[in-house]
Amino acid sequence: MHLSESVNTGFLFLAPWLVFFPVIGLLINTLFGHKFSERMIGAVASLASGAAFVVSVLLYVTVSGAHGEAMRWQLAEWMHIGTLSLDWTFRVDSLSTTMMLVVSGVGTLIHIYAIGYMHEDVRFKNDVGRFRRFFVFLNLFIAAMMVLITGDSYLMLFVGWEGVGLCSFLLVGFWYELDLLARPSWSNSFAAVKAFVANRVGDFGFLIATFIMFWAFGSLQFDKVFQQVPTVAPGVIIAITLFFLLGVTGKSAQVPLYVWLPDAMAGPTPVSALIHAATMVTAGVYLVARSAPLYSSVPEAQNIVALVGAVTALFAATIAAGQFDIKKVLAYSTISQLGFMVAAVGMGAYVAGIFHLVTHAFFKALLFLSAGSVILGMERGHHHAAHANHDNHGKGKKGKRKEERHDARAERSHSDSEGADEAHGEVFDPGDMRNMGGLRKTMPVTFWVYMAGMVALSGIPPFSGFWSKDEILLDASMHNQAAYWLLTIAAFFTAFYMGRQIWMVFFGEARHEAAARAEESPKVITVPLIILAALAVLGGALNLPFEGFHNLGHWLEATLGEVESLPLNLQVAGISTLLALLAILISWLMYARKPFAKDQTDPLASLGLFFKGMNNKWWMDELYHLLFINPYIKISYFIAEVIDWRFWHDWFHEKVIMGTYNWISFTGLNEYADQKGIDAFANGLGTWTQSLAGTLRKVQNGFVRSYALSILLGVVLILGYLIFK
Amino acid sequence: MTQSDLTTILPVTILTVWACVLLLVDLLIPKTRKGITALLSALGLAVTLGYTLAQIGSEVTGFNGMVTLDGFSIFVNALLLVSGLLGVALAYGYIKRMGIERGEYYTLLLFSVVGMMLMAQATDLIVVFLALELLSIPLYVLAAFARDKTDSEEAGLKYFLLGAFSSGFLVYGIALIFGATHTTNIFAIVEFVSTSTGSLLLTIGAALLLIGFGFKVAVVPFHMWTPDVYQGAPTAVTAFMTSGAKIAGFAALLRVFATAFPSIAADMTNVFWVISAATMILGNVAAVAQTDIKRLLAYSSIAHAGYILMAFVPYGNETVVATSVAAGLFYLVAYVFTNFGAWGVVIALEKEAGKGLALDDYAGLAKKHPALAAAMTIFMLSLIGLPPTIGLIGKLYLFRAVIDAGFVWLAIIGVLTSVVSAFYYLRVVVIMYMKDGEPAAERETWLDTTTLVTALVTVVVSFIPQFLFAWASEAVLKLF
Amino acid sequence: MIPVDYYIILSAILFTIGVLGVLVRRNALIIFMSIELMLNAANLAIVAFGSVFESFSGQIFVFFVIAVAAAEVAVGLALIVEIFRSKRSIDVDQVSSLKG
Amino acid sequence: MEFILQPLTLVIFFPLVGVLALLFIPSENKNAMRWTALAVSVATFVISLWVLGRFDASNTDLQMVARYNWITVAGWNIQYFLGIDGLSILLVLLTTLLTPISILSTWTAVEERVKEYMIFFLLLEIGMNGVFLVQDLFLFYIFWEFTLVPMYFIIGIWGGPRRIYAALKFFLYTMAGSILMLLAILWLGIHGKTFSLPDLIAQGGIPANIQMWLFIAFAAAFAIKVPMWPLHSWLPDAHVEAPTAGSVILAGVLLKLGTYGFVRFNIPLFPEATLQAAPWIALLGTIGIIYGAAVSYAQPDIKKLVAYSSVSHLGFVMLGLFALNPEGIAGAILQMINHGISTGALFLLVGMVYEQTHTREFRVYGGLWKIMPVFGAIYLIVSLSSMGLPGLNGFVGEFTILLGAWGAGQNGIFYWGGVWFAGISAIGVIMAAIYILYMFQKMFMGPQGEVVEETKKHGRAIRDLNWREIVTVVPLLILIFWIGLYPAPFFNLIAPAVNHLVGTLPLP
Repeated sequence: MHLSESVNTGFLFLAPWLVFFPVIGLLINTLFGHKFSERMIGAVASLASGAAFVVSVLLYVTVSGAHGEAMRWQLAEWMHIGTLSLDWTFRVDSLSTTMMLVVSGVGTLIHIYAIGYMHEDVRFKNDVGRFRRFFVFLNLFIAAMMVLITGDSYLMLFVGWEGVGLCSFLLVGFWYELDLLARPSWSNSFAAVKAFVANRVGDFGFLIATFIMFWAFGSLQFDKVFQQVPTVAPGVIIAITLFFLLGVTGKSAQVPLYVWLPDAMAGPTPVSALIHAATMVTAGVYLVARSAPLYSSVPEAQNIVALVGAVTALFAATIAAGQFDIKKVLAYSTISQLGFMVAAVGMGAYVAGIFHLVTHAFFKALLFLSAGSVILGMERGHHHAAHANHDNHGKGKKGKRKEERHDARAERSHSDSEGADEAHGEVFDPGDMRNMGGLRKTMPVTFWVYMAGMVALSGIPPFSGFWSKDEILLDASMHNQAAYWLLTIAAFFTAFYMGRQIWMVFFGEARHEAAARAEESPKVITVPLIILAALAVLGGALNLPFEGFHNLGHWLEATLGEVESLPLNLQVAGISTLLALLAILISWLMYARKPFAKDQTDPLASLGLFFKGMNNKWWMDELYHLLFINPYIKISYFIAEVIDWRFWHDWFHEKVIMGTYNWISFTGLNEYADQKGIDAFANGLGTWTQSLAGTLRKVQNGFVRSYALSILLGVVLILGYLIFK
Repeated sequence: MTQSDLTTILPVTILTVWACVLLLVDLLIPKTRKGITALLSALGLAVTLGYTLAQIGSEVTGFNGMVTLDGFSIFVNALLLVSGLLGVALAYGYIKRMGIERGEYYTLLLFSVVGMMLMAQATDLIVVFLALELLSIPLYVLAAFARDKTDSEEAGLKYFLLGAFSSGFLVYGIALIFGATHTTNIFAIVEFVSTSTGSLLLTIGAALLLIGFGFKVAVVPFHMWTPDVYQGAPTAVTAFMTSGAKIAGFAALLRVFATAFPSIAADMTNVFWVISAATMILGNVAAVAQTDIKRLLAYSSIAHAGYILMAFVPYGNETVVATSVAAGLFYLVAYVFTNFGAWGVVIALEKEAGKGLALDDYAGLAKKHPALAAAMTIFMLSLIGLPPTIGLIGKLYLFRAVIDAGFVWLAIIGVLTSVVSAFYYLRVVVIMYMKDGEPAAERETWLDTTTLVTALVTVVVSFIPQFLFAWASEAVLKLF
Repeated sequence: MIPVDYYIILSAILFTIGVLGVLVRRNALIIFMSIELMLNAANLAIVAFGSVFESFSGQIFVFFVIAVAAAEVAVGLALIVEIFRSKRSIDVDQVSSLKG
Repeated sequence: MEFILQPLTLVIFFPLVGVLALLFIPSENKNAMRWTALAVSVATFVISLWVLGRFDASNTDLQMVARYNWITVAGWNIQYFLGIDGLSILLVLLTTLLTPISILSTWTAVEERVKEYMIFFLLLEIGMNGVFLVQDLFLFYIFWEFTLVPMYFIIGIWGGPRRIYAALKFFLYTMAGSILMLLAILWLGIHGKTFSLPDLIAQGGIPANIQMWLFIAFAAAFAIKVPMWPLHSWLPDAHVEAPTAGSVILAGVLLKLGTYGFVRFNIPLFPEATLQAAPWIALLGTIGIIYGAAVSYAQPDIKKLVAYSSVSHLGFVMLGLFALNPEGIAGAILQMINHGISTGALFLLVGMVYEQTHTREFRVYGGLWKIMPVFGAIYLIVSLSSMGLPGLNGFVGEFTILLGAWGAGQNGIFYWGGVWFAGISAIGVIMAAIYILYMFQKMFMGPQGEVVEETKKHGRAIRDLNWREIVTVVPLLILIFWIGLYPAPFFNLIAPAVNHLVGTLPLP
């Protein structure tokens, strides 16, 4: 092991433990988990994640001591062949420390939250044994994410990059036999496959980028690549950066590969929060920020990245405004916010991008977890309601909950084949906002933390989202007008759909019995929510746009190079704040002034086709099916069945080649064996071998005299040759 | 009669005397114990073999150059005696089982071996003729040995008529050669030819001789008797015939042509070429359509005669002939062992009244008698020329020698026909291993021993072929 | 003295007659006789050559051939008798159950 | 004795001990036969480890050479010539590892004619190791053809309903290909006066136009074996009909004989022809990758799917080999091992579930993960390794191959093909994800499939893996992670030999 830096390395040696701790956690749970209680499993997993957080903090301390200088810790050799030379080297610098703090910090909170959430979830879905698996996957995710952000080369980053993709697949497909409403279905598993495949499309871009990079730079190691940027033709770098962009659009759900993220909400809520909002999806942003020297050297590529981000931000925001599922709204919101980040890093505003990444991690995790809490509450409420209908004696007394659940489970397993919810007479969607309303009263804690998230996301000062988003808008206004306007409009939509959501979920009257009977979640769920809420509210302090406060900016400077620390621009901030407030006002007018009623059509429907488009996600899924998926299936089936099988296998090889062979040997012989007799044989002759063999058999007729003739024939031929030659 | 005369014919004499004595002794052996005759005849063969092997290296000529005992004849004699032994071993249980057990069987076999040995030793055309008849006549009788079976009778008659017919050509050929060269001694013929211009009479005579030998070794177009006779004759006889007669025929062919007729090599080479090619093609192609194992092996023996004849094609080319003929001898050895082994398996499966000889009767053999099936597989592989068997090595030597002599196309025909042969040989294997059936096989000590020994030789020699080839090269060295 | 060529031509004619006899006749005995004719044609040639060359080996060879022919007769006739016993015929075309 | 105790001779022929022992075990005693075969194959594995221990990776020459004259008269110069180097050592180890695993996997699957089965397996091991270790072209040909025989019987006797057809097809195709190779070998041996591969390479000097013909002749044999598109038609039949262990060995080792042949013979023997052929082979490899992946997706039969995926995977190997740079070739060699491990393991796993359900139609599966959690997890890992997930073995190979191919494209090795081959092949990575995940989804995710009820109807309940089955796959799982995370020891074994090989090429 060698140390690349001569500075005091402090706790650097702990870097690999960022990965090892979660791995140890998952191994313990995998191998011994079947003997553990749920609490124990959760504790092991959370401790593993927590340990990673502690390591992150220690590394932060170390890196701060070195003023953010990059430090590298080589763990082992990896691939050394030809000129390719890659090691398992961990890179700790200000950027990766920031990321690892977010990942392990938010991650640990979500682990804890998940103990409570999954406790209920596995019971509602009737497979208690799967509790353990969830935490194994979650730890695996933390490990993969740590590899991603601490990798010292693009390829090690890629390991984490695909690793988190795998975790995403596993966790989206966690309830692989169900659909969103817990009915037996393929839909969740399809969502999982879709997530992985879409990511792989992006990874294809990533791979190509690494190939070009390797043969242009001779290395995939960050420092070596960045040092040579001036010596490499810009065209090559443009190619590299654009292929990376394809990877980014996959991982960070940007246009055109974003389609997997909304479906990924099939995963349990903590997954949506951790992976599909706070951490994994920001990997693309991290990649661009990490590649800052590359992107900064090619403005053309930067513009494209910024536009992709901006377009995504607006496009997803419009869809979010038309959704009824509480998690879908958040999912499109995530896509939209990721668009903000990508646009930011695309414009070279790396600090702004990372800043937004951090604050977004706080408030979006908060929102998702709160939404999860809402859904749990709704499920509980629905359960009571159903049970009340079913059995008038058991009216949702707290003390009886366990028993009731037990009964319900028995009932469920009894009616498994018919589908769980049909047993209760109706299909109930606990995530549909049209079923909610008035939850403010039944779930007060959730309501307040949700509000915190909402204001942060909407960009209301002085909450965290305001500061980070404003910084992006400010940068955009200076670098890229088109992106600026797109983002500003997106910001308007953001505030609108968040307002719409809040009004529909928490205000007004309960539109469903379940909402009326909803219950607040237990402490194991609410405590992490409160912590996250605090972070969401105060997160802006990380990088306030005032002289002497650009903490994050200065911190990241060591890694990203000189960054401009812009002061607050009142014009930009003013416009965005005003728009946000206006949007919330409009949403209030539409959804709260006259509370949204049961079975009411959405007021937005008056927009006609525009709303339909928003509601149907602009038919992108259908378009993709039409353009890519169906053709792919058709082409593969065509190749497989027609070309490969019927033509190549059956016709060419069976008929032509094997047929000829059979002709020559087997068919003829078998026919002969069956029919006996020379005539039958003669009829069945097909090939020259057969006919020759047959002729020979005829010649061999058993008559001595013809044999003698043959001898004479030989004599004549030989003598004839010798005499007349 | 001088000392050298006696030494020259001593192996033959031992065996002849032994056979005559056995004929008498057999009268004293009760009908039920004819096995003793078998053992005694085997003993005779073994003693002669021992003596022959002891003579390796010696080189004597007797009876005014009519007979010789040189490296070549010792090699061939040894091989013949081994064939005799294997023939006795195969016959031991078989003729008992088929109800044709009579003491004469072994005596006839011994006489036939004597004829074969004499054929290898003959250096005078008169002796060649005598030896040829001495080997043939007992074989005619043996072929018809199962007197109550019409097939056997038919085989005997066909063999006899056609054999006599071909002897007619042989004798006439000798007459013409005599007319052309004033002598029947092959050394004298060489001498005569070297001092005079070649005559058409000699060429025709040589061609007629070739017909006589060609009949014995069964090459196209003198092969037509082979399938019928091999099928009709008792299997143990067939096994012996396919090997012994072939060895003797080739030995005589080689000695006569290589020693006496190098002068007409240019013409004869073409003839040999065509015959060899035609034999390989016809034998293998015709075998494809066979459903009776005996006929299949009969055609296979024709095909192999073609391969062996390849070795004689370049017989006039002094630079390669030694290697080529050595390769031929090696191939003969390979063929003899493989062939006996295969016939041994056939005998094990044969039932009374010609049952158990169809290919389909081999279905399921691998399940019922795995060792037998494995042995048969080895023999089939060897006949195709696949490793790890001696058949491969034989073909390698042979093809290479032919290629070196410049007959590339002949080698290609050889390879291609080998590929064709794979079809029908492997069919046997496929049937044994992959079809279901209930074959019953006779397990008898001598038979099993024969099969085992031949299988072992077939495999083991393929790993250490050098010594045998060296011996064969040594043996033919003095011929040219 | 009659030139040797005449003997040779005669023997060739005899040999041809013998060959044709084998080919055209169906009676096993006659076929056998034709074969004997072939052998004797050869004998004639050898004797003729022998007398021209004033060599004994030719004459000696003829004796051998005659002796061998006698042996063949013994075996051959026995075979033919055997065939006659089972087939009641010595037509060689009847003896053609082995074929193919 | 000295002859027998040569390490390489021992590796090849030690299974013969098992064959002999098996011959003397009575047919009723099936377990004794199983244990004997297992013990002997494990012992062979241990011997191969001993070879590994004696192997000096930094030495690019052949090592542990055993060289004796075999047929050196009549113009032939054929030797018993064994040697091992970095190109072959991993393949030998793979063979000796997969054989005991296959034997273990048939513990309960084969009840009929156990003796012959085990004998054929041990014979097969002899043949495969022979191919990898032999340095004499003629002997190579013999071992090459010899491997056909046991496999022919294994498919033909213990295979599925159309086994005879499949066995024959397998046999004929490979045989047909190798006839041309035989001619080329004979030409080389006669022309060069020796069959020794190192000597022939050292002699060199084959005219370029003849090189091309010889290259094609060798390639014909190898390409059918690989199988390269479009010569793959025998593969699905053979795999579908073969018994589980047969498929494991077929996919795991036998297909590698072809790719190994290219790197061992074609490239060093015919360097000029290799350079000319590189773009064409790379083109076929690329087509194979895409085609195989597309066709895999449309297969209803698990084994067929995996068989076609082999076409795709081996397309990668071919692409890497003919990139002709160290990255590509080393990656290809490692990928041969990876494919052996992953696809071998996949076939093992398919066999395990097939043994219970008796159907390979995976669309009737579904939801198996719930019933078979351990199996599901293992299957997932193996599938992921097959689709090249970073951190698992498949990725290391695929990445280095594609990296090499991209470099080759840039450096003009592929002429007109350029970087397109690598670029298009990389799409195969996406397509692999599609068919692998599709298979996994249809088998393990979603609601419980009909097959569960069907199986119950036959009086069996689907169970998770038992200990024997887990033990069977665990070594492969360990390798999947080991190569994926720490391939350095493997690359270290390969690299010197590969660098040496590339050094001998007249690269532009």
